[in-house]
Amino acid sequence: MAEFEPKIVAFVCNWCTYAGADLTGTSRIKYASNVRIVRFPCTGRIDYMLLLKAFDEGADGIIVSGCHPNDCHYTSGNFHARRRWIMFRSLCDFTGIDTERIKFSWVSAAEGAKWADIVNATVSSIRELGPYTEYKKVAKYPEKEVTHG
Amino acid sequence: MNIDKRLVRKDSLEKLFDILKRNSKTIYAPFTKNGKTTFRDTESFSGISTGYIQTSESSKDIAFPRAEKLLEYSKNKEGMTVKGIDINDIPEVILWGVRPCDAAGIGELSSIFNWDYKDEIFNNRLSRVTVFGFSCNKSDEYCFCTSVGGNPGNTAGSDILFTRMGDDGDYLAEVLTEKGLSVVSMATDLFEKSETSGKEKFLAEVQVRFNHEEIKERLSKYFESKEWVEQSMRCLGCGACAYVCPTCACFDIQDEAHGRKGSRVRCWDSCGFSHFTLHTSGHNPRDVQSARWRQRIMHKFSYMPERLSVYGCTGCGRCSRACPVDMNILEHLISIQEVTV
Amino acid sequence: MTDNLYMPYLMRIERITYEAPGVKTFMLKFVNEADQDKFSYKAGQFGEYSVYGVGESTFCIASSPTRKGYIECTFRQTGKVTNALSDCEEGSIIGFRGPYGNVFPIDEWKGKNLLFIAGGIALPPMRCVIWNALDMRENFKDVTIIYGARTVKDLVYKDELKDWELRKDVKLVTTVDPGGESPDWRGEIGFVPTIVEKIAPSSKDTIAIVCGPPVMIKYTFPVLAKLGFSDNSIYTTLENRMKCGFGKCGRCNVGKVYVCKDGPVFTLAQLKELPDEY
Amino acid sequence: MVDLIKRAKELIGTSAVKVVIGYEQGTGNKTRAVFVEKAEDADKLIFDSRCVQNLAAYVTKKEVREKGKMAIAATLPVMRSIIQLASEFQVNDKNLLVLGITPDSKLVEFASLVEVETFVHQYQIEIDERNREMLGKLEKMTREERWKFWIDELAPCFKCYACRAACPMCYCHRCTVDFNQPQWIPVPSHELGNLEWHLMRAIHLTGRCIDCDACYNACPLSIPINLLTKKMLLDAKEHFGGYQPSLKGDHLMSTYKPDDKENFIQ
Repeated sequence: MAEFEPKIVAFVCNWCTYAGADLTGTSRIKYASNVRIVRFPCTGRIDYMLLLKAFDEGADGIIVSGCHPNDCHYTSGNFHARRRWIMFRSLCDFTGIDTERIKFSWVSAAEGAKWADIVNATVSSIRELGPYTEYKKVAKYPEKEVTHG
Repeated sequence: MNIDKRLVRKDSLEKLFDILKRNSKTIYAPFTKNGKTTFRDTESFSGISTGYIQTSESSKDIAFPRAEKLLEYSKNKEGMTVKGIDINDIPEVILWGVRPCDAAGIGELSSIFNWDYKDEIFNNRLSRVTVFGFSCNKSDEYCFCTSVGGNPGNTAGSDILFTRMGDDGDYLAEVLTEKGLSVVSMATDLFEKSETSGKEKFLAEVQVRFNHEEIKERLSKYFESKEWVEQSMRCLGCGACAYVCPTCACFDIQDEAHGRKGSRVRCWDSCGFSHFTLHTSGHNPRDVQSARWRQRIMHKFSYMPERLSVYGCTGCGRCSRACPVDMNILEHLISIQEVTV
Repeated sequence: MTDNLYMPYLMRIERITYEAPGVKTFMLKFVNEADQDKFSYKAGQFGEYSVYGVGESTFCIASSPTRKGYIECTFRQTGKVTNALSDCEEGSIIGFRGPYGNVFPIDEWKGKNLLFIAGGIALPPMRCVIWNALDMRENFKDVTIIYGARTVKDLVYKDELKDWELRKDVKLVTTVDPGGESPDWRGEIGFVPTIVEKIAPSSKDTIAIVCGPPVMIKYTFPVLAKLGFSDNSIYTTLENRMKCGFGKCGRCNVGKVYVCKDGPVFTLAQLKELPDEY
Repeated sequence: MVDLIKRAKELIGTSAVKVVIGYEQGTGNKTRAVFVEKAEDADKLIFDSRCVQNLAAYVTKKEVREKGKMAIAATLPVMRSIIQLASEFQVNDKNLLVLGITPDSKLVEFASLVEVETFVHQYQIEIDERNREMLGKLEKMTREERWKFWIDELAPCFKCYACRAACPMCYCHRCTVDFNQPQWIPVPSHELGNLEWHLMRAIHLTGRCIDCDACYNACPLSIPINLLTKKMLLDAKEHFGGYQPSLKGDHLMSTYKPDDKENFIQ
C-alpha cells in the first residue's frame, strides 16, 4: 500500500498568514504539498462549522492561522477568534474529536519560514496519526476516494 | 388464515430467542437506556426489557426508517450514474416485544404508503419484518387504544401475538400469519398445542374515553374553532409527538453529497415544525402553531379516515408521554367531543 | 428500478433560454430514449426536477403535450435547488420525476371561449395549456390572454408574447404594474385585476384560467364574479410546497385534499370548499 | 400559591398585564404552562417543586407576545434566562413583568429587570453533584472512549428538536439547522447529522446557557445533551472567570480580553 498522504485544509486570514504563505513560495522555501489553503478576510470569520465541514469532506488535519495578537487588520478579529478557539477546542476534546488534528497558529506576513515549519510539522504529525477514519466513518465518506477531473 | 393458538412456557421465550439467533435472524427488541425504552438490534435475551407499559419510541423505524437511502449517484466524465437502492439488500428482521397499538400502526402506515401510488421501498421493508406482538397487561392514564378501535390484546399487525397469562404465567401465542407460522416451524417444540382461550382476563383494562366516529363528525365543522389556539398556546413546535408516533409518516427528501458522489435520503419530518410548509417565497400556509396543531389532529382524525378509511392514531399515548410541555392528545380529543360547536 | 418511486429520469438540458431577471427556461430531453417512449403527460401536470447532490424542486411542465420529444420547464432562481439549476449549463444532466397531479380538462372546454389570466412567473404553468389550446385552435371560440408582470423586464416568454400578439386568432393583453413600464412600452399599465375589469371579457360560454401570486388571485376572483363568471368556470393551479409529488410526504395537504394528487388544478368552486391553507 | 393567584388577579383585573404565564396541574403528576388571561382563570395557578419547565421559552413565542404585556412566574433559572434574553434585546420592562419565586418559594415582584438582575446575581450558577460526577467520569476517559460515548449517546436522537424548542435561548426565527444555503447541518438524523447538530447547539449556547436543564428535560429519549452545555459552562469559568447573565450585555463569546490565556496556538 502506498504511504498515507494526509489531506490538510488550512483556514487562513488574508492579511497575515496568506501573505506569509505567499512569502514562503516567493522565498522558494520547499515544504509539504498536502495543504489546501482557504483564504478568509480574518480569523474572526472562520466559523467552527467550517472546520467540522472539512472533516466531513475527508480532511485528516486542519490548520487555522492568522495575525499575531495586536496585529489584526481589523484590530480585534483574532482576539475574538482566539476565545472561540479556546471554547471550540474544549468542546472537541470533550466530545472526543481529535484536537491533535487541528493546529492553531499565528503566522505574520513576514514569517514565510514559520509557515513552512508549521505545515511540515502538521503533515508529519498527521502522517503519524494516520487517516482520520473515526470521523470519516461517521460522515459516511466514500471509501474509494473521489477524484476531481 | 385461521388463528392457531399455542402455549409457550414462560422459560421457553429465551429458548425461542436462541433458536432464532442460531438461524441468524436479526432481532430488534426493546432495550432500556437512560430510563427510556427503544428498539435495538439485540444479541442477548437478557438485555431485553420487560415490564414497560410502552416503549418510548414506536417500532415504525423498522419499516419506515428515520433516514433511508433512496438512491445513489455519481458524476463522471461520461455523465451520470444513478442507482436506486437494491430492495434485496433490505434485511429480514424480527420485531420482538411490540405492543398491539404499535402493531396496529403498521397497517395505518401501510395505508399511507399504498393509497394510489405504491411505495415499494416501504412495502419491501415491511414484508421482511416479522412482528412478535406482546399484549398489554398494564396501562396508564395516557392509553386510549379502545377509543380508536384497538384493544390491549389486538391481533392486528402482529404475526404472532403473545399474551402472558398472569404475572408470572406462561404465554398464549396466537399465530396469525404465514410469517408467524414459519417461525413456529423453526421451534415446533416450544409452541405446544393448546386448548387455552379467554386471554381477555389477563389483559389490561383500558376504558373507552371518546367516540372516534363522533370526533370525526365534529372535526368536519371544527376547523375555525378557537379551541385550537387555546390548546396549542403552550405547544413549542418541536417534533417529538410526530417522531414517537407509530403512524406519523410525513417525510422530507434530502440530498447528501461528498464530492462527485452522493445519495438521496428520505428522512422523517413533522407537520409541527414551522418550516414544514414554508414556501421559498416566504409564504407559509400554516404560519402559526395553532394551525399546525390543528393539522396534526385533523389529519389523524378527519382527513385520514375520509381519504384512507383508517384513523391515523392507535391510542398508544406516546405523543402525550413524550411531549415536553404536556400536550395531552386524549385530553384535547375529549374536550373536542364535549365542546358544543 | 420501476419499483422505486423516487428514481428520476435522467434528462439532458438541450437549450437554456433566459426569460427575465432570474428566470430561465430549460428544454429537456430524455437521456435514455426508452424513457421517452414510455413518457406521456397532459397540460397542467407537474414534476420534481432535481440537481444531484442538491435536491429536488417542484414545478409544472411548461411545454404543451402536443409538442413531442421534449419537455420544458421555467423557474425563477429563489431557493437552494433553483439556484443550483440555474448554475447548470446546456448539456448538463438533471433528474426529473413525473408527471404528477391532475390536468386541465381541456376536452371539456371545447366549443367555448377561453380567457387566460396570468401574473408574473405564473405564466409558465399556464403556457402548457395555452399552447395545447392553440395547437387545436379550431376547437375553441375566442382565446384571450391577459398577462401582467411587475415590470417590462419581468415579462417571461417575450418571443412567444410577440407571436401571440401577431396571431389574428388570439387576443393578447399585456400589462405591467404602474412604474414598471419602459419608455417604449405599448401595452397596458395597471394591476391585472384592474385590467381584467377594464377589458371586461364576456363570461358567456367562457372558461377563465387564472394563475398568479396570491394577492393577484385574491383580487381577480371578485372581478370575474362581477363579470358573471360562475365558480365552476374559473380554474386555477395551486403551488404548495411538496417533496414526494404523490400524496405521501404530507406537505401539500390542505384539508382532506393533497394538492399533488387532487390538484394542482382546481376550480374556484373546489377551492371554496378548502380551508385557507394554501 | 395564594400570593401568586392574588397578584395575577390584580394584574389582569387592572389590565397592568394581558397575560400571566405560570404553571397549572397537568396530566398525572405533571405540571405544565398555563396562560392566564382572565382573572377567574388565575385560580388554576400552582407552584411547587414539580414546576421545572423553563417558562422563559414562551416570552419569545410569537403567539404569546401578541397578547400584549406579559407577566411571568419565574424561578431562579427562569429569571436568569430572562436577564440573558433582555441583554439580547428580546424582552424589556415594557413587555415583561417578572413575578419572581425565590429558591425558598416566596413571591417577590420586581419593578424592573434591573432588580431582577440584582436578585439573580446573589446566586452563582452551580452544577449539581450528579452531573459533576458524570463530567468527571467523562474527563477520565481516553479521547477515543469519549468519542464512542457520544456517538452511542447521540445515536437514538431523531432530531425532533425538542431540546431547541424548550430552550429559552433558542429563539432564532431561523435556526442554523433550518438553513439550506449552505446546508450546514445534514437534515437526516444519522450519526453525522446528530453529532453536528449537538456540537452546533453547544457552541451557540456557550456563554448564554444558564444551565436550567430544559433541553435534557424535554428530550423524549433522555439523552444527556445538557452535559455538553455544562462542560462549556465550566470551561468558560476556568478560562474567562465565569459568567452571570447581565443586562450590560458583555456576552462571553462576543467579547475578549487581550490577555486571554491559551496554550495551543503556535
